[in-house]
Amino acid sequence: MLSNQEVAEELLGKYGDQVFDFEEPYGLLTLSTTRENIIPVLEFLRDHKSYQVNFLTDLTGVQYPENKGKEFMVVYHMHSFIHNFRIRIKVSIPEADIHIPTATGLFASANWMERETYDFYGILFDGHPNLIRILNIEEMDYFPMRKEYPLEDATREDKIDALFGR
Amino acid sequence: MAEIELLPHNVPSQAELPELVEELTTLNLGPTHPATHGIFQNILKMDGEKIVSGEQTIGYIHRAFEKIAERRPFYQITTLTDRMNYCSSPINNFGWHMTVEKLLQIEVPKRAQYIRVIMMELARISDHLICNSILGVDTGAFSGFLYVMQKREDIYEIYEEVCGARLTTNMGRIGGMERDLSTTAIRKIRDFIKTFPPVLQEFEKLMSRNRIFMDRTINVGGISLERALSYGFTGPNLRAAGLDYDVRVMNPYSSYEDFDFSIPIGQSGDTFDRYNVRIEEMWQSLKIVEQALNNLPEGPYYADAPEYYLPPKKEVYNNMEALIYHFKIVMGEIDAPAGEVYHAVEGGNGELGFYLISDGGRAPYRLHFRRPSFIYYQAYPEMCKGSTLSDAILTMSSLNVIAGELDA
Amino acid sequence: MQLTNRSKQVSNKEMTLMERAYLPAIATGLAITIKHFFAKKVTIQYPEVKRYLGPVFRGRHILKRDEDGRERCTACGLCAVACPAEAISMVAAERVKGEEQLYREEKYAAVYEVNMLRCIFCGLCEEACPKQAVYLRHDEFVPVFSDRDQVIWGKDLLVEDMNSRYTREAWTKEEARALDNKRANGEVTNVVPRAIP
Amino acid sequence: MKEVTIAEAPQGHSGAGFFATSFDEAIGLARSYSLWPLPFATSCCGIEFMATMGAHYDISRFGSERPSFSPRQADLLMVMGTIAKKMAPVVKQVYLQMAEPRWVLAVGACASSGGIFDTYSVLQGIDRIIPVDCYVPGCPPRPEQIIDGLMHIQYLAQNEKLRRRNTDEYQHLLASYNIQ
Amino acid sequence: MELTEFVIKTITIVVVFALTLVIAMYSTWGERKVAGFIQDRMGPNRAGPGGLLQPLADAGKMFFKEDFIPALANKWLFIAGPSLAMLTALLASAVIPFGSTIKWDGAEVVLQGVESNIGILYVFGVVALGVYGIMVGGWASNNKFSLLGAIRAASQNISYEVAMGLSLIAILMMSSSLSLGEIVAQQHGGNWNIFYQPLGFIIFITCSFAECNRVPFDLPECETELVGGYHTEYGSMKLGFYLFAEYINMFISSAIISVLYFGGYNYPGMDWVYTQLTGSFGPETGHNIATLIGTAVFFGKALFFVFFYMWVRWTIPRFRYDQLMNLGWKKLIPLAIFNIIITGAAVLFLKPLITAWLN
Repeated sequence: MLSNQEVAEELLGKYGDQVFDFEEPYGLLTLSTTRENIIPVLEFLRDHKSYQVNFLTDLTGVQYPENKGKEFMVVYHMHSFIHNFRIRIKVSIPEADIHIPTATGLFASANWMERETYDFYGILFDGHPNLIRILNIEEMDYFPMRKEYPLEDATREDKIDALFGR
Repeated sequence: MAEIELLPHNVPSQAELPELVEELTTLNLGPTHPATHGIFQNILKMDGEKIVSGEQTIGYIHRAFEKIAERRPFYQITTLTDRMNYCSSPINNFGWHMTVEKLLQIEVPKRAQYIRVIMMELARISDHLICNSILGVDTGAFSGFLYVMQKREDIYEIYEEVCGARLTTNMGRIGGMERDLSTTAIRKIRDFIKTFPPVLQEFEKLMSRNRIFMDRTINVGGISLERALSYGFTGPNLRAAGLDYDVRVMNPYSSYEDFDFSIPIGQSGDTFDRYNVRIEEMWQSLKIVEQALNNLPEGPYYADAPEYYLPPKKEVYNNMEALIYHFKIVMGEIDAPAGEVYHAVEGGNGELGFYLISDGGRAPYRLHFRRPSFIYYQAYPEMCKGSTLSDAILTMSSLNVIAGELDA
Repeated sequence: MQLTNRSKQVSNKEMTLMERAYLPAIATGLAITIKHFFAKKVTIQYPEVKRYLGPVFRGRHILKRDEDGRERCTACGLCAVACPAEAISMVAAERVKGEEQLYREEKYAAVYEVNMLRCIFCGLCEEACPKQAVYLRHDEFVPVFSDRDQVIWGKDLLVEDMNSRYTREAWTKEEARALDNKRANGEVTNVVPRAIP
Repeated sequence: MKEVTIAEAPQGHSGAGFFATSFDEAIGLARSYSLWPLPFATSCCGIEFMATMGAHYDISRFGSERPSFSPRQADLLMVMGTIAKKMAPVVKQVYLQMAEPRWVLAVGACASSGGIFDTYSVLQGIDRIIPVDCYVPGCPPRPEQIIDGLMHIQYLAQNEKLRRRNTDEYQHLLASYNIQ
Repeated sequence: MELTEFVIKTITIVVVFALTLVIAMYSTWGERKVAGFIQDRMGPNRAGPGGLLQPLADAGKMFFKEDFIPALANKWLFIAGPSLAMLTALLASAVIPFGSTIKWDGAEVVLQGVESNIGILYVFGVVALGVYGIMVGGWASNNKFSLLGAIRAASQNISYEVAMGLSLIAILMMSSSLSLGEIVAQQHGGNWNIFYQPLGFIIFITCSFAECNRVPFDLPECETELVGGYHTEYGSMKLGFYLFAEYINMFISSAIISVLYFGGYNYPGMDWVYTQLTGSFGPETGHNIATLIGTAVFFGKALFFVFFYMWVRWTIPRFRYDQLMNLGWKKLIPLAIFNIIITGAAVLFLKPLITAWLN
């Protein structure tokens, strides 16, 4: 069984202050890194002889509109089957420069997850082979998961919003 | 009225048709093709009947679950998860509840955990039943489908006894179950355990060792373990490729550590392996249901968490505190802590993950579903490359891509 | 690669000679299907024969009255808040003098509408109601509509008719559990129809 | 030249004659028992449609068990499940490809009105793009309700004129959806 | 004299024609009922008692459905397709001997549309044409699914015709006649060909499944792959013709199977029945009644095979295209040739031995 401490120390030793904000919410090792380092970190974890954190469980985006300069965040969940060890890696990126390198070179599964993240938040994954919308219609001109856009379909007619605080 | 223009790809005019220089045909499989259960599109480039390359278009039933989840109180998200993988909605349902319980740090009593296990395993059976029998339909054998559908009807009856609905069950609550298992429900589950094996055996007899079926499925749509992992396969599809990864064993939740079951694995990840893995998983699920039912502990079916679990109606009238809790819970004003949780359950199709970020508000700040169908369906062009059209269709149905889960 | 000690190889791709010959498997299949041909049919002839939907089935909505025929609803709005589909809307009104026979509480719903096409029959409204006023009937569906104008049901369709009252074995899940315990212990013997006819 | 006067038809004999009327009825009856559905199943309701086709409910009793996945052969478009805006043009296309007489059954809350999915990506009811003959509430509806819906379509088929599809009213309806 | 024969012949032809149509029509009902019963359900039972009016309802609906021709289809061929399918399907029934003879006014008329001494060749010729209906229709639709279906149908039918013909040669060697009437007459007295040609029968029935495009060889129209296959673009009565033609083909091939292998109108103990009947009703009426019983037996056999078609359809999965071709060329044809050799050897060497031993 791999301990969070061990992995954290190894990563700190390798990347120094490029990995930071170590946390353990509900026992899951969480850390942040910069977008320059994310691909090396992922690759390091994947190819590490003993850790073998080689499964990209999940990749998604989050938006923090109030967090100026770090409005968007891409979250990677990795899993090592051998050690049954999970790790969460976060990368914050500013809205003004919404770019992050793609992980499709490392994991085939990253392809659609990145497309989805792009579709929802407009995060641009540099080097992605086919970064187009995946779930929404091509013609859509905004990124619907961003907090500023409404959820509702504006054409709904049968609802009275005035009732009970809606 | 919203004006919707027709997509241009539908009927090309004579002038637009390409000249007969390239030898490849483009076949548009879907979105309404009968084999695309649920709705997605495959644009296949074909050389005769051989598939040269394929490209998928998805999102035809994109319903913005994640966006809705940001606007709804925690307890209302149940109705969303139900509709994600609708073949096995209780698994989604309880997976979500367990995620919230992890966030709120509620310990669910043993009885509720066992009831959840029973329901989840029944759901797994019904999910695999649909997948395997649809595989049968796609090979042309229709009757087996209707034989096992009768047993699925029995599962629905059990659901109905427990919660009052057949498909979108909404049977869990944060902190436990909505209802306890009634004696009738227990009787029905026992009946099911007794009557299901002969039907499944019959289905196996009809299909599994029939040479036509074996010829159709062996070495069709295979994927190597290495590629499967790279594509993020989990669940039966990964197990068919030969890796015994099962969330129920690796990260036991809801008392799965109490049960004895084995993890079926296949050899080369082809359609026949997937079929067999699913069949065997049904047997294992049945075993789990039996164990859980025999060892069903007595006790409450919900946690002692008055801030999160609705009080009994009687209390609401007589007890001021209960009334306040009732209002707070229904209004969604529970005091959820800020934090982030990732919780995974073994869904019908693989690791179904819930990544929940709470900022302490009434609704999740961000809720992301790790939807197995979405992740592994990208491998489809690679899997059907070089095979014939018929193979591609079997590959698709044995992958068990559920459109609701695919598009979310 | 093996992660646990529980794995079990299940896929046997080798065919025996019998399986190679096509015909034995086909004959087995034919035997199975002909057995079903003569078996008893499970079909429920729906419009004539109705299946019992179970004691907790979530069917059409009803606004209960109490024993004296007064409407129970107090227009607190919890059901509307709890509704994930936002199908319920209501307008509250104060009860005036002389209306005590009509409404149980001091506030009542002057308008109570459910959009039957929006409704997903999840049962959250029934659970949310603190006055046990709104219920999803276990014995009736919402009928089909041919016109979009009919789908919003007002109080005329929702409020219970005192002449044919809606009854249920147990009104809350706690009552249902108690009843079930009694039944398990043999204290209550009346058996409701449950299985397929 | 003598003017020819045409005698007024006696009362009660206007419109189609007896033969035509009973012929209408016969064909209406025939149509109603041979509604071949096009199961446009996108999500949960499609699973319930499988149950309706299954042995317990058996939609074939009404002569509707032959699903026609080709719109040319179908009489009844059963839209089951959420129709997203991305899917809407496809639904309309399928509807246009169907030959007259055609009926549309919107099964379930999503197809009828959007249901709980009041979101930017979901069409709020298919009646925004194609005319719908019957709505079946429920999420998903029970198979009984789907059969109810089918029976309602049967009722419509029996009670409409053989050539209702040529009437002004119907043309008007289609025109309001920008069809033809 | 001449006239009576002509009238009876006309009546026979009309009756054969009508019967084929009615049987095909009710085969659709039968198919749905059989499917229902096999799958534990009721099948159509609302349109008329037991759903007996179901075929009429379908026909009524189809006649009055909008007749649609796709914009880019070849109109002439689009119409020719189903017509051809229907035509060829109906033609084949002409030479099938439905019974022995009817005696009327001194004349003796064979219960057979056309009494031809090359009946089996005729059937083959006509059946071989049947594929054109599918091919033409599928091609004319200008739809990729239809085209794929048509191609599949064409290659499948042509391949399986070879094995089918070869399996028949064994029968022809035994009977040394091409006339269907003669072949049936030779099987009189329980001397059915199935006992001599079990392998040939299996090959023949497999091939006829393929020729009729039935499961497990229904690749040209398999729903899950090609939507509707060659008839994807067809609606209304044109589709009806295709479906109808399929059922007629089924009936015809069932009839041929019972003629070739199961003795046609022969049944065990028919001589005894014949003597009893002629004894009690007189030679003419008795003979006619005996013939009618034979005809009924024949229909019983044919309908059983129609049922068998349906039974198989709802039981087993279908082949893949290349497997179907492999089965046809690599298994059935060698088997059929082997069967011919065995039969030839038996006819040459075994038969004289047995005859000698019997005498």
